Amino acid sequence: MMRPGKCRTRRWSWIGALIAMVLVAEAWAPAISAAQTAQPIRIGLGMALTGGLAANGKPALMSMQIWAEDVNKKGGLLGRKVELVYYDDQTKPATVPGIYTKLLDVDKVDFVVSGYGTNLIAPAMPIVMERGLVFMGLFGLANNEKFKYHGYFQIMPAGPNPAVDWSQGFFEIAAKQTPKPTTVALVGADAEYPHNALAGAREQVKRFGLKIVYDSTYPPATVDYTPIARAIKATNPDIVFVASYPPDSVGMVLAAHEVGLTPKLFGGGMVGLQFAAFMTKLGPKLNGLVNYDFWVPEPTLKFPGIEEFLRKYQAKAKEAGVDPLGHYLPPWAYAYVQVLGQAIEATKSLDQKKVMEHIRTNTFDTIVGKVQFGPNGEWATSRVLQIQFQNVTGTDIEQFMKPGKRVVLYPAQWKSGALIYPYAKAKP
Amino acid sequence: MADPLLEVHNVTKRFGGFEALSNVSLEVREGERFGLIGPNGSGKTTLINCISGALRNDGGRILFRGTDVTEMPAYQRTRLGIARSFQIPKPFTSMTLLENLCIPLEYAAHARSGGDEAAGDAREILRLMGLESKAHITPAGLSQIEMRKLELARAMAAKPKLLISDEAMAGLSSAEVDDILAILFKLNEDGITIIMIEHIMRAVMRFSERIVVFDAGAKIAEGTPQAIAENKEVEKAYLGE
Amino acid sequence: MFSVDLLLNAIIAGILLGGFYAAVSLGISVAFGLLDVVNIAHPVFVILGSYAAYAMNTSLGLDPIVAGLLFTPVFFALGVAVYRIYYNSFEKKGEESLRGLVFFFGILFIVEVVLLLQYGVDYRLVEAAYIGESVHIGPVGIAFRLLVPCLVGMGLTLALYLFLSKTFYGRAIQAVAQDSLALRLMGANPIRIKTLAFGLAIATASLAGALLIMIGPVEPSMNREYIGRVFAIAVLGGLGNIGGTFVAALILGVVESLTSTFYGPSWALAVSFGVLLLTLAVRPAGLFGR
Amino acid sequence: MQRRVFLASMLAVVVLGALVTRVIQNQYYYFAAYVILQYVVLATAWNILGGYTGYVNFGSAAFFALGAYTSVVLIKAAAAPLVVLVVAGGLVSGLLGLGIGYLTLRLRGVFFAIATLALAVVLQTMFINWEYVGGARGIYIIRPKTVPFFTSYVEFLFAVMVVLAVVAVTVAWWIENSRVGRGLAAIRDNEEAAECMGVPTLKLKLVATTVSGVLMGVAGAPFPYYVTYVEPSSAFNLDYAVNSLAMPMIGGTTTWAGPVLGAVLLGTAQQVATVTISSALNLLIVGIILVAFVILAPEGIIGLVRRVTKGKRG
Repeated sequence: MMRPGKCRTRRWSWIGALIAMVLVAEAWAPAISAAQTAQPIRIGLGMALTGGLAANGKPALMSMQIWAEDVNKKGGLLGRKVELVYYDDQTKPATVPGIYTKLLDVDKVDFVVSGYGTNLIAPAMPIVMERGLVFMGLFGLANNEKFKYHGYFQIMPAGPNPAVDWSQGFFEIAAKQTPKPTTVALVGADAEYPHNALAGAREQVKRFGLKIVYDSTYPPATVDYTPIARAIKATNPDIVFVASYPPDSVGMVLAAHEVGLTPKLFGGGMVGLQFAAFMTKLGPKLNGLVNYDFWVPEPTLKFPGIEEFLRKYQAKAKEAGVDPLGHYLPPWAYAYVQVLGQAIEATKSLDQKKVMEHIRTNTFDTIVGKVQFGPNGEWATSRVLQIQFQNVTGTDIEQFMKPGKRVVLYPAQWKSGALIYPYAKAKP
Repeated sequence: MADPLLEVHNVTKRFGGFEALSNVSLEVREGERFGLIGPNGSGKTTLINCISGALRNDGGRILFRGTDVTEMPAYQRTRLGIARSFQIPKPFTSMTLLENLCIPLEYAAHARSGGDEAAGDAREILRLMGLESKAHITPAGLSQIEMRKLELARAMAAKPKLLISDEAMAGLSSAEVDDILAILFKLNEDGITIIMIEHIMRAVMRFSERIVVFDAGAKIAEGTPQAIAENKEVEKAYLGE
Repeated sequence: MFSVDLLLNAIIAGILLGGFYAAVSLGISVAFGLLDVVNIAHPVFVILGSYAAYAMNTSLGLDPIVAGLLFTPVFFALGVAVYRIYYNSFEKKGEESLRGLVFFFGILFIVEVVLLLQYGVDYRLVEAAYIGESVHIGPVGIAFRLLVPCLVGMGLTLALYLFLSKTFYGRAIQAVAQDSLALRLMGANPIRIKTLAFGLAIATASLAGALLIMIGPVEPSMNREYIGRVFAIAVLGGLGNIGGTFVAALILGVVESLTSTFYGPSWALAVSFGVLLLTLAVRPAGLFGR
Repeated sequence: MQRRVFLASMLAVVVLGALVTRVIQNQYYYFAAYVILQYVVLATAWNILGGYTGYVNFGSAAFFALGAYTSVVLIKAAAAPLVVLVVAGGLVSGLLGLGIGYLTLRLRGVFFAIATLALAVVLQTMFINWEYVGGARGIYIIRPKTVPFFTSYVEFLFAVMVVLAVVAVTVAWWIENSRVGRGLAAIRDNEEAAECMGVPTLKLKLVATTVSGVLMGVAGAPFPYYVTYVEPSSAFNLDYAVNSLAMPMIGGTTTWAGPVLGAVLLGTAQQVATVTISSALNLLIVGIILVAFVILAPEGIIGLVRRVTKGKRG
């Protein structure tokens, strides 16, 4: 209450609270370091278990836990059990510095790996760099471009030049068709990934000598995508490249279907169409769509261990209420700790420098195939797949567990089928 | 005759298409007890709002002590010496009565005189109003009559030359009306000019030296209480035809 | 790339979108406009409606609209309960403005988290035969996914309008907005009337939620995207004015649609909020204010 | 006397902050304390407008982000030192504050709150489309490797936040105990009556919105160095709007101590929750505490304490 004149209020000093806070914080530390005597190898991370990216974060964490179980069943690493120490970063970059310093300074973990996504990897980078730690990254797009840190290794197979390599396959496929498509529409959400993907696509357009007839972005909160689809249709492009997040991927597919937007090639960078929830809801409307992916159950991509992993994952997923297929992120979340584990085993050491050196110079056999990192910590060569949805019938989930529905078109090494061209021909 | 303290020249106020005041002129002399009456919606409160600065008039001029205040924001008019009470009391609810009075003392009275002993002055005014014992409670604990007194007390704390009392007695008992009247008489004796807006005829007639009658946004009569009481126009305005 | 076809389609799409916006905003218009209850948690109730429709759709294969209608009594009861707490804790004490606002902020979080714990963060969708299909009339294409919500929104607007203007309780609600004393003289208990009206406002969220999940995927924290938009519409339409709210919803829908067709979708949201800011600055009572 | 005690304790906080950096090596505490202190500044800033003046700002995130993005521009264009960033961030957000101050001419209560919400959306859209500061893609801000007098940059950021928090609290304290603060309280209680009692309401509201804006901008200015990667959705996160409103409500809105207490308690609770219970419960905590407080302790903790001590006396 305000009191004018002489009538002033009694005051307290709350500094006490501040001091107490610091003291309490200090008191935690010894308690936790005492727990270290059991001596498992501890791997720390922050993961999005709530917030916007949790739909991916939860399955990712589950996959890492499957890895830890697998390893421990075989006796652990260097004869020691493996333990994951994780905190929920709430999909908020601002929580990340606190989480990683807590992991390192208070929990004193042996290794840290990243959470899921570019935004949540970036804030941890300065911390691991200051300390010279190995840092495995999970699906960050070009995180190391500015930092140029030699201890960072990113598992998503985007390739040495992530933003540009991302759409390489899509445009290469386009270029091979006759008559050669000439006009392109680029559209995507106003967010980090779509903007990067669109920037890469613009370079591809230049490289292949195409012409951009539409280039626009929309806010993630857009409700109705039909005006966008219609505006694109009005420019009559041969190719429509879409870089979108799950809700707008669905919006764009439906809107394109409704307004009759039928370019010769449609898709490219749509996140979300890899998940069971959307594939089963959109069903046959997906037919003909060409989109990026990292792993699909095609015969060309049967790497050792992947089926066993998916079996374990799918059994757990039902209970946890996460993506029941687990084709998109989970194998990679398994693989990035798998690489770390193999490096520890190979060097017989927990020394950051040694492990780092080993990861940089060796190839790893993982459930997602052979992994080799290039100088910037990205995959030495890109393995972004382009797949086409073909012969999707109805909306049952079983069909997506089998080959033939998502046919790999690119890269040639993994190709499992032929493109149905133009887009409209694949429609029922 | 004393100098005019307040001059209202041809004031007009419109709300959208509705003309709430049309071409109103009047004068209030220094030291006068001035009554303003009229049926509901006749524009009395609108005029008060224009004089105090809560509303800007669309046409005409308002002069206070010879200064044109037409374009002046309300708080500056208060500093010049126009203070008002509100028809529906608007106390500062989070503050004690003493603090309520400190606001105008600090912001209006002392902004003028440069004094700074707000609390002492506030106590003095509360004593005058008979609210002394409630100095340290918030307005939530006041009865209706006390609330009206606080409303007047706060206006007085602005140390006005002109006090506008907007229906300070509505809903009060006859004894309470006399109570408020006594206070207003006392203030007038101390040299404060008072404009009283009131529905209680007994009170206006007893208090005012001169009365202006409003109807439908225009002045229809002006004169002594005696003259007004006998005016046919006024009777028509109040009783209809 | 301007063409008459495109313009026509953009306007139609905007109107369709607007009809849906109306359904989402009506509850705010009643709660905020007529009752002076700043229910910023309204959009989270809409999301709750979406999940109710989702649950019915996946388990029983119910049409989302039917599910939405079925759940209106439940939502009505929920609204009554929330208003009871609100009234007893704030309105009765005359402290509603600031603290009431914060109260609803808290409710927003609680509902959001409960949904999160129950359904996780995955986007959810419903199935219905007409989703993804469209009808073409000359150059104009109309998606059922948007046509149905628009029609339901129109129906809801009409129903609410008739209820408020033709029935005793409706008129009592209108009266409570203006003068609860007069209402008491009419022999009605203003608190009962307000409780009824608030229950009704939340009941509309059940249906609006069903429409939302029909248009696109839904996840719990999505409600936040709508807070600004629904208030913009309610304010623009003139508080408590049902017809005005509908027109304002259409205007916002058309503005967004035109912006995203011709200028670039990136600015659609900002333009509609720009319209709101401008309206507030120039005419705070809204376009159709009393 | 009161003044001397207050200023001395503020000075003591700064000295303590400096001492802490000599004693504690564990970086986690700096990051955690930084976040809490940042909320002390934000909550205090919000309270100057919301608590003292009665105008609810839903757009705190916009002011915070504007401070952060001012830093981004200056780092990118001129590699300006942190002191310059803080001053500039404060200035730019202060200007925005002055702007919304003029909005209060026509908009009161809920309308003002909604306008601030709309403002945040418009501003966020602008930054999404402004490629120079990274647009929607975001931008990396590399922390300087070393700073004089501090063993790490994080310690330095922490120290800066200590100073900013002290400055913010001192400003709030000064306003509260000055004529300005009493005028603001009159505006909050009844704006019309305040104006008629000689309070220059517009002028005071402009002071409140500007000071509040400056402090929020100041809180956001070091953010790019804290998080190293700035993109609109994290800089404009609704969290900042919610917390800067919830913290004063929990602590108590009528005194400077309320927001400080609220920020320390809720901020610490959130920090602890982040590293203990890994689930949606964190959000639930904020919601339940908030609802419980507005229903059961509408005057916040400070009010509760007052009620208890009063009860004992009388």
